Amino acid sequence: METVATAVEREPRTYLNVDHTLKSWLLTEDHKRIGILYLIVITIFFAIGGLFAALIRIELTTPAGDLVESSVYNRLFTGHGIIMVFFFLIPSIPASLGNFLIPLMIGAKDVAFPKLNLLSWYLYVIGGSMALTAIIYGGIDTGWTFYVPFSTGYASGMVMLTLVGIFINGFSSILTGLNFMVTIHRMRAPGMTWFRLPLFIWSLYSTSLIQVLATPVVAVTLLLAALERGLHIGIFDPALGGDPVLFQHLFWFYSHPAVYIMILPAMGVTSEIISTFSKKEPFGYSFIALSSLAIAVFGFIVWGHHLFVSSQSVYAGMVFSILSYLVAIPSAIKVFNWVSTMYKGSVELTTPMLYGIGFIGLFTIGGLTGLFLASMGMDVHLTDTYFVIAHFHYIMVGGAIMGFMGGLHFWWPKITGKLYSETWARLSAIIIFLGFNLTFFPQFILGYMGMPRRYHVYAPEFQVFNVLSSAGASVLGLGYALPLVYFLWSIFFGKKAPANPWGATGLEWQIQSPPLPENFEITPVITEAPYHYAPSEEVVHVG
Amino acid sequence: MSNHPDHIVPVRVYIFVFLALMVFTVLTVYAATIDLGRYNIVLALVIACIKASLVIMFFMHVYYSSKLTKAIVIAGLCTLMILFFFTLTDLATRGALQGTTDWVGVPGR
Amino acid sequence: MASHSVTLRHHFENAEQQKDASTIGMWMFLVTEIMFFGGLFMAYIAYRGAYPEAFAAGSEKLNIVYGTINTLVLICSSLTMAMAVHSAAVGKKKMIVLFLILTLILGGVFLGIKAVEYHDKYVGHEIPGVNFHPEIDGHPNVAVQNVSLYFALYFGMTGLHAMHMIVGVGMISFLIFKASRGAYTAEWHTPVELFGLYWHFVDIVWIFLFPLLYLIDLHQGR
Amino acid sequence: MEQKSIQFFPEQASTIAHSVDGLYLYLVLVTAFFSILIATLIVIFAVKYRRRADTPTPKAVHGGLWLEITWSVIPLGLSMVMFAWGASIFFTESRPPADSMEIYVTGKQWMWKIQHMEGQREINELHIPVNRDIKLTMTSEDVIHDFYVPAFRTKSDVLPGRYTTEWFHATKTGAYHIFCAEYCGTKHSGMIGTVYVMEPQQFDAWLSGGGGTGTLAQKGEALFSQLGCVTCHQATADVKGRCPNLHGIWGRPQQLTTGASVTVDAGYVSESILNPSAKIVAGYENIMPTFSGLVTAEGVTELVEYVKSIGPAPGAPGSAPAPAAKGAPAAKGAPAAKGAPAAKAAPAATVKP
Repeated sequence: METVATAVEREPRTYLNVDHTLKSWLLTEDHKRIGILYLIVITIFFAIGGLFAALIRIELTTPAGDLVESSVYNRLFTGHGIIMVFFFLIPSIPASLGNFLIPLMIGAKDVAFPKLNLLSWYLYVIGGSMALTAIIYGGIDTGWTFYVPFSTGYASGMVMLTLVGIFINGFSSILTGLNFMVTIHRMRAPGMTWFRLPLFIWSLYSTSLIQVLATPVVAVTLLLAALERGLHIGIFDPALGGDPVLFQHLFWFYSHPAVYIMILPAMGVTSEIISTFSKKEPFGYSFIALSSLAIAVFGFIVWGHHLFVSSQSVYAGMVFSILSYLVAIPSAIKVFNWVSTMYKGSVELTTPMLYGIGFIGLFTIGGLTGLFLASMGMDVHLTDTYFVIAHFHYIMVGGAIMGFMGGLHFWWPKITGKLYSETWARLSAIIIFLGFNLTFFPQFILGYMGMPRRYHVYAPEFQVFNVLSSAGASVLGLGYALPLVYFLWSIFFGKKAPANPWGATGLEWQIQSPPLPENFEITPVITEAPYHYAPSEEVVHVG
Repeated sequence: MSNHPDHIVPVRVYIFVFLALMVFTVLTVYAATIDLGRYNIVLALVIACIKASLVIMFFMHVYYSSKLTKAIVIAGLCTLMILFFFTLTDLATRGALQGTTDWVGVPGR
Repeated sequence: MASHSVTLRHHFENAEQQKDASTIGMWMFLVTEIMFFGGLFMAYIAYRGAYPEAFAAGSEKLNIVYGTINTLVLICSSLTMAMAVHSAAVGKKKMIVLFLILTLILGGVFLGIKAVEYHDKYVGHEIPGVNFHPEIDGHPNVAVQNVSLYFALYFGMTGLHAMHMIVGVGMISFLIFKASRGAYTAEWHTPVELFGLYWHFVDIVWIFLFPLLYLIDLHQGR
Repeated sequence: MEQKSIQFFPEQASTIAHSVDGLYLYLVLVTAFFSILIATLIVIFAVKYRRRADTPTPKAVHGGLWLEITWSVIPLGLSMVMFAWGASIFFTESRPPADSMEIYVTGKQWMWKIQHMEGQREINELHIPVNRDIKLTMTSEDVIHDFYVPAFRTKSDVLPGRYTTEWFHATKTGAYHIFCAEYCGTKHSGMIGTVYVMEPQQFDAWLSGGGGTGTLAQKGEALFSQLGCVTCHQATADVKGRCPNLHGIWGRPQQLTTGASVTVDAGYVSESILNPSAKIVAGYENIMPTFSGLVTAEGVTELVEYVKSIGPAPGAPGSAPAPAAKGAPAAKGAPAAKGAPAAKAAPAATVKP
């Protein structure tokens, strides 16, 4: 270690080596360091959530409940859902990569409210610790959706503590979104107009919009559920005249847009990656940019498609069903534009690019299978079956996590100043892609065959596909373990990264790796559109 | 990022708004004592909206603020309306097709 | 601009940008507050629609005089708050303190009256829970449990509102302390301005709570 | 349900299943087409335009508005078909045919309790005849459940405090899974059962072979007197009691004290038993005690069927004007002050633990 330490001393000043004390990290107001703090905690949550998933898949290898009891199994999938949704996926890209990159990409010294940014991280850690405490000591068996009256009157475990933890974490999410929106509005460098913003920024702006507008509703809803559980005020209790379907409305008003909180940043990452490794400006820049906003806005008016069989009014179902298809349009626009970006490009299949094209393929399947669930007659058969599980894992794992991994590999040299092993990284990307499909594709078939979700014990005819799925999960697990190893390895032994290893055009690549504590020595002035790989006079027009 | 100085709102505007708010408060209490059937609630909400608009526009200076501030306020209110409107598409028409799905009570536990 | 250097944080280019960012940030925060209360208002709409008579019966138990006085008190406090911001903008440092103190007093009066009301509810067994036995004899066809829903929402909404008031009172005390030491000038008084936005927002919430909770079917007599 | 070789589809055993499978095929084809198209393009582009040492920086390619519009409108068109097709199936699923055979289902942690009109009861089993429209009227005693029969491609949540319906028309005899599809607690995956679709003759034999304790309506009648309802509510025509006469009121509108009107149906009768003060018929007082906790969900069902059985003959809706003039309407009502305790005392003995 001594040699490493002395090597660091000789290096230029960076945000990493400016101070080494623990205090300098825990009280930092530097958005880059806060991004790394997030990254660490997010990784821990991902590992715990993944462990729960592994246990679930092992249990489901056989139809009987032979590994754990039903009550334990229910705690496993509840823990998996709560951790992955609230404490991994929602903060994953925005809070870690977003925090690190937004000021760099728009030419600012920091986010608008650095103290608030640090506070958000603490709220996240506090909320996460509370939920984790509840899940580990006793566990809860409500399912991550907390449907009433089960969660308020029948479920066991520390439901209150979990609800309060998620409530607190909600404020972390709100404040992060607020911070980002103000930053993007007010902190852009001179010349950085809206249509010169990188697409990643557009997607994070849309994400933040959802975080700010939707999260408070779920916060107050979960608060009411906690009150109901503690005091039996009757607000969601049918025995007291309360309406359990109202809870579902309020819950999905947030939790459907929350899916876009997860997928939009991954779309932004993909836009950056595809453009960089095709060495070409994104096809239809403004369409990709505005479709992010469109997804965010449409995302608010479709939540009722989670309620088709919940005794929701048929007319409301019709409205929500037709509106749900509107989201398909901006998503399709994005996919077609990404693919067209590669057309006549100079394509290099680096690790980030593998994740990028993997994202496009898996997101396409995930998105298209969403159309099944928006179609009411089809949804009646498919909802609450493994088809839904497969669909949203294609979006959340095949989409959001592929995007997260892609982004991490893409910006790792910038974040750490080190290069990871490209060979191992490509290998792991391929393993993840294969393992993922083997895990989740069989679940589509299981779903259509009628296997309900959250089943601990299942009918024997479902076993074949469950075994395939569990086998895939072990491959997937291996795929996720590899990056942990080579990333850590690269921090200590990796080669030093140049400022711009990929030949990208983004502002963040024009500064040293890792960046200065203040990001830019002098405030940059932007004079060009983003992604100026080719001189602007050499433009080919198609279509 | 316009470089305008703070807009100083004249005190008389505040006083006028204040008086209007007081009058509307008395008015809304008075209106509630008249039987207007289902329009009692409508009138009460109209008055409340007028009062809220006065506060937002003048006490909170939105009337003098940038387009961005106005856009934020409008976006918030629109989202709230989305929540109300689409939840009500369900609540208001529930059971309209299948016959009753009224609350029927839960038999003892 | 030298006088600003103490208050301009390093990552901002100039005071204008900093003030703009803070104001927009505050407005966005208020929008999240709208949605936060929005969930409760949605529940209110749903249950008032389902049980109009129970809501009228519950509303009847509220003291209209307290409610009206509190509404007027809050409006007054909004005026004094607006005047505090105005004084800051024109640089009258003593007036800032005066108006902030007035606002604090009015906020305290509101909370005091609210506390009296809550106590009355407690005495009248009108707090949802095991001891909920409101007198609703005047409403033969109203189920007690539905009145309980009304009161759950009453306490939820006014309770959340009162929480905001309490937080506001805490913040205003801090502002008074700073203002009395002359911290806010015509050039820089962003905290006063932002707090003003918050205070007015809390006022607006009450403007809606008052008719929705207190004035249901008032014409049927109390 | 015998174990076969690997299956990819559930049994197709209802009319709805045929339409759902048709829609599914369409959706799968659209999905497959676009997934393969995208994947192929990616592979072709990745290979054809791969970066070589001498590749110059490619020129920017700008698309036209028409291209963007084209690839927006085509998916929109395809998805509108999905919407319309799905909506039409859903409409069919939401409206049980008028002459369906009715069966009551009660969900409870963690079992399905079934009541046939003829009085048969089953737990976690549902016997039905083939080629008949079957309508389930469902409620829950505790949390939200969901009655799901994959072979029929239909499911519906079962909520406490509310009736939901589900209907199907089985086309194939056999035994099919019933699953609870809404997570309901520890033994959620054990809340399963079997639908036995039988030939009509077999079904009739099954129906008559059971306990033979009378039809639902007869059980309801027994319960009606057991609980003491009869002390206040008359059940024969033209007799006025302290509470509304229940004879002939089924399916009729009733004038309430609030001025509103309500149709006497399963929901209203249940509500009146469990929460009597909610809707009072005009001309009566609110003195009926609640029977919540004194009757089970099945008991409520029986009472509902009883009220239905003394209603107007089927096919004669509105054969008489709303009987306010006769003074005989209403499902609700109130025993006189001394009637109430009597009514309460009687059922105490019959409470199911």
